[in-house]
Amino acid sequence: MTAHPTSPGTSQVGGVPQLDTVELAATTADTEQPYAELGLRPEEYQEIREILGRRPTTAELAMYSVMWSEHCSYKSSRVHFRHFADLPASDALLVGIGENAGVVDVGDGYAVTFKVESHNHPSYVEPYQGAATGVGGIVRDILTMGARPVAVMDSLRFGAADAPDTARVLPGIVAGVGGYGNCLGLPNIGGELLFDDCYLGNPLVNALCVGVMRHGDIRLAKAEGLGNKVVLFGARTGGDGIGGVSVLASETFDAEGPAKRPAVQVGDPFTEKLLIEACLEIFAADLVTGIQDLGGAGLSCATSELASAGTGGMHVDLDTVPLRDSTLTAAEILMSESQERMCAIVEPAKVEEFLAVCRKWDVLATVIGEVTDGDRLTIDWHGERIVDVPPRTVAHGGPLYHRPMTRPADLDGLQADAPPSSSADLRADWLAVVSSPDGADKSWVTEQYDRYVRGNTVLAQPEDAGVLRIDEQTHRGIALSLDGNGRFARLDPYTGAQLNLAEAYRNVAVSGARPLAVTNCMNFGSPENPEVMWQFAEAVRGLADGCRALGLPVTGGNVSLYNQTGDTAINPTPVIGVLGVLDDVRRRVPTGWRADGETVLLLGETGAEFGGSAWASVVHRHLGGLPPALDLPAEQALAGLIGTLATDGTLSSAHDLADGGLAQAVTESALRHGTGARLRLTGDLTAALFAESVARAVVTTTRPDAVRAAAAAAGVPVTELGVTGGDALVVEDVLDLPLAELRAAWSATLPALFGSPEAAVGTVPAGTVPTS
Amino acid sequence: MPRVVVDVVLKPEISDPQGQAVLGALGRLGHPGVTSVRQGKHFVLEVEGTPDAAELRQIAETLLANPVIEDVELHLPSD
Amino acid sequence: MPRVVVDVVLKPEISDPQGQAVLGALGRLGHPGVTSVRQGKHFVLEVEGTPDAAELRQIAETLLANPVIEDVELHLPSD
Amino acid sequence: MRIGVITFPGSLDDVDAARAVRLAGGEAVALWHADDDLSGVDAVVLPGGFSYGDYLRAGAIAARAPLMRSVVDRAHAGLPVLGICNGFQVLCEAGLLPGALTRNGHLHFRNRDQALLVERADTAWTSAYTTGQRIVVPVKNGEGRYVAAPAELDRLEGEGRVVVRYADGNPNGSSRDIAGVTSADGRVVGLMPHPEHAVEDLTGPSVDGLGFFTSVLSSVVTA
Ligand SMILES: Nc1ncnc2c1ncn2[C@@H]1O[C@H](COP(=O)(O)OP(=O)(O)O)[C@@H](O)[C@H]1O
Ligand SMILES: [Mg+2]
Repeated sequence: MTAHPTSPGTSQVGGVPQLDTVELAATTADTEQPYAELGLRPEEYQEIREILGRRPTTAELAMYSVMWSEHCSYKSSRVHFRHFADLPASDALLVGIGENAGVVDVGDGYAVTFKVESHNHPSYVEPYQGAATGVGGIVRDILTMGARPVAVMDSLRFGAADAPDTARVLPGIVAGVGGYGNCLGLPNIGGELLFDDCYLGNPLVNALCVGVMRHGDIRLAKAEGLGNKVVLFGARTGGDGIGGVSVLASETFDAEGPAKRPAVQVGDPFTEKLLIEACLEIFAADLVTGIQDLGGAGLSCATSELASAGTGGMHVDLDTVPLRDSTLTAAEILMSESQERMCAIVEPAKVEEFLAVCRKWDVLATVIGEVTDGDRLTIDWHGERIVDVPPRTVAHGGPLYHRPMTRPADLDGLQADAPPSSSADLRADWLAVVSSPDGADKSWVTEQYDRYVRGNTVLAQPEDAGVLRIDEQTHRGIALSLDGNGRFARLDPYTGAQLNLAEAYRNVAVSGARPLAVTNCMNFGSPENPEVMWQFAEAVRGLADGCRALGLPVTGGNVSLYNQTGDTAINPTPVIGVLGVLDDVRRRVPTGWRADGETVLLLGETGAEFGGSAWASVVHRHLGGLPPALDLPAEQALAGLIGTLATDGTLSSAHDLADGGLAQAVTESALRHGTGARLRLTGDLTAALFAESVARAVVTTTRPDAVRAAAAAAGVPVTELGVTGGDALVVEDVLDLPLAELRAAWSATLPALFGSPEAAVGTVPAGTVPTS
Repeated sequence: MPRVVVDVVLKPEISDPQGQAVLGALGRLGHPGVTSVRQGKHFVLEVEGTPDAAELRQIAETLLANPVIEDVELHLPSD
Repeated sequence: MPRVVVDVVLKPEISDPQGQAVLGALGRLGHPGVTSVRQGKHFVLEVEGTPDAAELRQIAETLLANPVIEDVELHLPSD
Repeated sequence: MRIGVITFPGSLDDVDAARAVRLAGGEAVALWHADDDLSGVDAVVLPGGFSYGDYLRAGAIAARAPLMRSVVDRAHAGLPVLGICNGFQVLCEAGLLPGALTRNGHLHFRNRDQALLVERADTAWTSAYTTGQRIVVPVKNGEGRYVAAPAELDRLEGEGRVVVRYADGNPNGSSRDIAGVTSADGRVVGLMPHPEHAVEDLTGPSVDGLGFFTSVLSSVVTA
């Protein structure tokens, strides 16, 4: 084990290393401790001393430092979460914010749990493993709730598509997301891939996992029952990732990347797959009273959270922890973020059966401690007491900051700088938008993901939402969409967050589902910058207000701060996941056009709104003005209308309008199965094709009158656009785009940038090619 | 503890896209002097007691390598 | 043509799921004498002219291996 | 008709294979890799996935599982065995089928809907098709490139051992577009594409894959 800057070793007394025990700490108040190196401020260190009534031991200091890091304690962001907590109660919400993931009732006794989490900084340092372990971590959160994980999604953002560092990180990140999820047998059903200069040097990797269980199967992370055993199971503990996620995610990178370079974790999806099957068998046999995954802050987090959520205390004998490296110190064992580990609370009478299930699945399982009376978390090492703390102070007693906030000085200027509003060449602009890296065909990425495994994927990328069947008899299903738009949030974080929510909501609705609940991942710059903090607070307030208006609960999420290179923060990037339910998945509505002669209708109203649009960005390299006006009642009306039309089978297809406006949407619908259309557009053609006005969808039907009647009843404006058919997209008297030309432009972009998958020779440097 | 090294390489007639990819990258990065790259696997085994050469050869040839496509080089501690 | 061999191995503190899986299989197949397996990559490069040790070291350390998680052993023809 | 589906540690498409067996009208019997006996099943499916993480080589460690000894013995006696993707890799590693599956030529995992030509419609698993029939089923693998020495490939072609071949593009660089092969007696079949993912309109690109599972039901009846 090489010495690590953030790993405190044993203390030196008179030049002789001596184990730092509670006893020793009580008598050596003046020993200097490397709290600053561990990321703690002087007043935080002082507070730990006050809590304990003495200085912390080396091991205690390690625990507090990782648990009080920004990543684990949410010390800058937590005060703003009251907006979510203030949302009105929802009948559908079975478990809310505060657990590993929220749980939602989807009917027929089924419950669904879902959550999105970031792994931005680790993926920058080691793209493949960073992204892979990001997927692994979120899957364990879902498993911990008692659910079988059934699908993943990924939202990815990179710097300019042609930047050298994008070529370094993108292939590895995509391969890592795929490598881990594919090997776990989880279909990838959707996500995002976007490019913007602001993410150069700080790509965003947000992964979502969704799981399904019966209502009665919900598990919680708590240690209860005097004498119950604490069982650590899964991979051995090693020296990888000590202080990794927590420290890495709580720090700004300069141009050279992170100052401290923590050992990176290597994921082992095979072990995680065994862990999943073992856990599900353990749950089915009712062998645990509480369970927690080990993620950021490892054992420090799992033991202190389990103990603080329970009724008693906990004692752990650290010598029993199976190690991969016998030279690890106690503090290192407590801080290690080795992957693929779980911690369970098991009644003594059930321990043997628990261990037998683990043996069946080749999963290493070890009793490392037990639930005690009293209210202390105590840990022994080599026969000495090295930790004796009130667990709540470690898990939840972290500092709470009210960081200063100021509206960005450049915001007025930015909002006043409206983009151009008229296209000089509609045809050229159309091709430019759909062949831009953001608008282009994403199959270079999505073909690296298994979408079929488990046999319940009804819709997956490039559809608007991923749709899964959860019951083969009743055909009950769920829909999920994950969306963000950093440009809108940059121009107005409050409205931008709501626009992101509206887009995810709309995506779920147009697939025929009824939106039910929300998760989110807040990706922002440094909270120490008051302008960033203002953006964050505004986005949280906006998301909460949006959820209130739509009647949706926020079930959980994740905050990733310090996303910036040097002094330059990324665009504020809330990534919002919306979950919906379909009573019958056979009624799902796909985006693609299949048949000739169907009527193409536009639902909703279009204005000349170009602020933050893809068209302004691609064609004019312009970011300014105001984002499109929000209209949540119109979103609800549209969602309700499509829900009705889906149920009675009136729609052949529906596709929401978002980035790139109508041009992007009809391109995707036409190319899905190679069916063109003849359209007639009136009025302002630039707006008609490229504006990003909200609450709109393009649908096709053989019964336009039925759609018109239902739309009139729902108060949704309808415009007839034309008829499907032919091998071109034609806008009468304006332009004619043969599908072959359109497809060539749309599908060539990513292979040209990242290597044609047909070529025998890849572009990935060998160091990033996994050896499997 | 005795260490045994086993290198597994693809038979010459089996194409090696990973080696090809590395070679291509080397060319692009300005190392034209490298004219061929083949990628194989490298195993380091620790063995208790005296390694049994026959047993290790069998492990190398039947488990660590697939004789249909791969060749093996065994390096015993005495080598 | 001179042949250069580069072995890339995981740093000792990095977990090696592949080596673990092989070790597990060896145990089940009746080879308890093997107590540890680590799996790495084995590259065989052919070089035109006299190999330039510094250039090859750079290739090995930056392209063939990921220095965040791997170490490199370079075997030049003279070795 | 009882069709066994083997679960190895890391098998993933075992639930899908069992569903396909049921939809075809058979009874799916779950088999566990560490058991010794095949529970008297009439045929066996080795499903897709990443047994043992595909560490070492895809299928290599699973091929040495206790249950595989029974599979090999019974296959030599004519038991119909189908290996899909990882199952195909296991059958090659176990020596029941010739050749080997290696890292895709483009080095990526590749999932797409793939056109195939059925070249042998007289094996235990393909009698529901007609020779030359074109079907579309998903392909998804990272190590699906079929290789063998050129002379071996010539021999296989000569013996008519290629069961399915990729059409409209080769997804992984397999030699001679080979997607699946059979044993000399036509009872053991392995293929990289996933017929079990093409058995329902709702979830697959087609229902073209169902024929593999209906075929074996009639082959067992007539055997
Ligand atoms: N942006 C957010 N919105 C709502 N809930 C959040 C957000 N960020 C974090 N949370 C919630 O705070 C709790 C702690 O989060 P976290 O420490 O990331 O959990 P874990 O360690 O299990 O991943 C969880 O319940 C999580 O859902
Ligand atoms: Mg958790």
